[in-house]
Amino acid sequence: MLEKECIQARGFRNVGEGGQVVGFQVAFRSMYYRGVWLSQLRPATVIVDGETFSGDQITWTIGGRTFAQAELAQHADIHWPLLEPAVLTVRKPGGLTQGFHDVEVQYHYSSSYMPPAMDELMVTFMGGPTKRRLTLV
Amino acid sequence: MLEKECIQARGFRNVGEGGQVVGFQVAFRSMYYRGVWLSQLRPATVIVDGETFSGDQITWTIGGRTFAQAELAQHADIHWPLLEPAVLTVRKPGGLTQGFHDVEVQYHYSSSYMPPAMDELMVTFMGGPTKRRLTLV
Amino acid sequence: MANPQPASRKPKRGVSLYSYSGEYGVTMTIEDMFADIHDLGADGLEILGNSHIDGYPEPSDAWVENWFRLLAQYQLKPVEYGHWVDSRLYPGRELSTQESYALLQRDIKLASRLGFPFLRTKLGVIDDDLTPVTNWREFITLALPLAEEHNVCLCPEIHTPTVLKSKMVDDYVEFIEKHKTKHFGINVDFSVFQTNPLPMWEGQDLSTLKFSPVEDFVPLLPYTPICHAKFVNMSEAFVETTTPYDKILGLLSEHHWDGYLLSEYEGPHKDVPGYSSSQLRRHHILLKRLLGER
Amino acid sequence: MANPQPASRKPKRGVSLYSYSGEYGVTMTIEDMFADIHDLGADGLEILGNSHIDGYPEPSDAWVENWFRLLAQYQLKPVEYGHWVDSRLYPGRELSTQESYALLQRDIKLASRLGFPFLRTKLGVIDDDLTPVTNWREFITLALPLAEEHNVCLCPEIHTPTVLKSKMVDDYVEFIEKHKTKHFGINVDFSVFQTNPLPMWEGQDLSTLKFSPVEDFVPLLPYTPICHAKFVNMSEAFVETTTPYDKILGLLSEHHWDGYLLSEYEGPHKDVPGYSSSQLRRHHILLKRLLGER
Ligand SMILES: [Mn+2]
Ligand SMILES: [Mn+2]
Repeated sequence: MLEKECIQARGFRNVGEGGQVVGFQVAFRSMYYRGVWLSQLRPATVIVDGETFSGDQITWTIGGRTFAQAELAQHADIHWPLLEPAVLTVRKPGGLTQGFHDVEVQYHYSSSYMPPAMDELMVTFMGGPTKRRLTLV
Repeated sequence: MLEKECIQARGFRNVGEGGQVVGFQVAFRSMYYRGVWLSQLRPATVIVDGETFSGDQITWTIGGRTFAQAELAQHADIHWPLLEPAVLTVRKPGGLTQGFHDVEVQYHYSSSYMPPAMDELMVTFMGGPTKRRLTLV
Repeated sequence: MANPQPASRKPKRGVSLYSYSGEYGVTMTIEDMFADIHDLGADGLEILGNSHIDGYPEPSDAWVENWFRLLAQYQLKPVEYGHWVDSRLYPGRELSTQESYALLQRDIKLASRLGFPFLRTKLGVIDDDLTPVTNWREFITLALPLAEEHNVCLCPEIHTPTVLKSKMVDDYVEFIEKHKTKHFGINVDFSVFQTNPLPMWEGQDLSTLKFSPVEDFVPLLPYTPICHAKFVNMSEAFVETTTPYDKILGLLSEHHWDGYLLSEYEGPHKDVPGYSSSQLRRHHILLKRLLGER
Repeated sequence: MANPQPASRKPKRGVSLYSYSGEYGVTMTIEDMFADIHDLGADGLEILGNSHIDGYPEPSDAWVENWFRLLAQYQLKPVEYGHWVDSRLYPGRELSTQESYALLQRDIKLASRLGFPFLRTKLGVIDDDLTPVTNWREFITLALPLAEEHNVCLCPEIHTPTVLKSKMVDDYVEFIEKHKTKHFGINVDFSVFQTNPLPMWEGQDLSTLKFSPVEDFVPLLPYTPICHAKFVNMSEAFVETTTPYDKILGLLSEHHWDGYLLSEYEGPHKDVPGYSSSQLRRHHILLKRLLGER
């Protein structure tokens, strides 16, 4: 099942490549009541302990496939299901230190039955804050 | 999924037979951390709005099979799984009225690694009160 | 017991899974929602394609098989399938008529495969007044033959802040009359009748909200095969405190309207386990009383 | 990253699903628990047969297939299988030796089918001091050939209020020595080392609780293939506040004990979503630090 919070504690960990820690992952669920297409998503920003990551520092993994943020707009045929957290992989050589971290995820998406001006608003009204204190083992 | 409470709101309804309402059903989950065999169970008591039902007024349904309370002791080969609420069907001609009801289920079971004297104690220490206010539609 | 048959033509009771959106995937599965609705004695179901179908838009055969197993087990009928023509699917431009038609085709076929007679067809809008996209007539017209083939009816939803006496509703009615079609209609969401909405969003200015008199519903009944029985606050006395349910159901019964009322809970505390379910139970006590069901 | 290999023989990290018992079936599925453990970099797993196997004691082939799929996906090894010889299975009498043996046969075969090398064999007791049933030697002796055939080890658990220097433990050791068997052992639950237990049950008299000095563990290590790393309160400084983990793990490492430490959370708030998981994360930070894992 999904954790109730937007940012999931499960899935928070450093990731490696060829024996080196190259970054970390954080998973979050959509707080919207319907699944969206990847092209509805706008690039996300991740803030950890005050350090901001964005743009090509971040990739999205949904349905076992990984996408650069700049690619999202093309994929109107790939659906982000409500029941599946999206995994953000964030490039940060060395990863995060063991212990507590304050993690924030900022994301938004278009919804065509709402006024067009709302497309670029942050999703804060859909389920409260997207900050959470997580523990890295 | 199970509702967190012992007494489940789902499954609370009147039941009929041949066009007559003959009683009601209430489902509850085991608050123990392991499934038990039916022969470990002791007969349950159900109290609704102060009215007490017990003995052969109550049957248990587990795994699609229905048992008289007096039969439970024989069924050491039938397991009550943690993930499945037991359904108690209580005989009460006419059933319960539409609206709110205060429902209490008292049940207990033996656990052989605990002192034998504990077998006959009510299960109150395993997960708090087994009372709940339910709504009958 | 659970599900007495009405003696004469009158509204039927159903539930939209949207009601459980605060718990879906967190504390409730699809099957939990089905079981919950079964307790109400309701027999009609609305799902949202994009929300409730694993593998949408291409569910596996196993998922579809389980879908029909669950419907049989909990004695529920598929009634309405919610879907979207997301006109701003791509950033920076609107979908063409052909692209919109393609989305409609996809959902009409899937809804039909799952047994739904009605689709709640949510259209994209172009302004703050929620005016639908200018090409809606074109892609709906393209889709009508497929809707006829699958015997489904596409129903945009009329929802507050829109009122029943409005250009949007007039346009839909004119379209239906022009095409003399039974495959396009409207879903009236009872939010349009809310006389006393809850202050759900902080800072919202409630003084500007408009609502429709219940009487305005009468001329629209022939175009309304389905309703969202929107509710936001059921009291312990089994009264909906924002919307004149007695008047609305009185009017529907009087006119022998016999479509489905799909309960749609949109009040607070949807994320509190059991809260929406408990509101739905109260709502169906209200509906049963107003419909004369025992 | 997640799971570095120890350079020399030292304890390994695992988790008992018992830790999640307040959430299992309510907010967590089996797969959620596997995913949660995977994040810890732990690779060993304990389940309770009666709790975590759908269709117990006869899971379907599909369930078993999914079991091995989940183990592979989350890189977990089956380590210990909890089961019970419920001596008071029938009201009013104790199981015979043959009946007890039949229960053991059932669980040994199932545990082996699921890949477990160890069984946590919980015996029935006959008094308030938790003295095991008088015929335990008889039915364990009957089961030893089957345990050998399946290459599993049956391990009763030593748990507070029992202490390591006790007749119960002496009897188990004597049995092992007499049979010169590798298929019977003990599971030492770290509750026996709790110097400062939490007042978890209201009214419990803590002044009478006994605990074992960590040194008492040394002579038992050869008979202890597996431990319950019991914990009840991990602080924000990653310290377990009731149990001398530094001493225990120091002793185990010093003696090159290389069995699995199965984290078993038994503290408060197990029913608060995420609480047990968060305690487990802190516990594995502690274990990694004490084991010198990066
Ligand atoms: Mn609606
Ligand atoms: Mn233990």
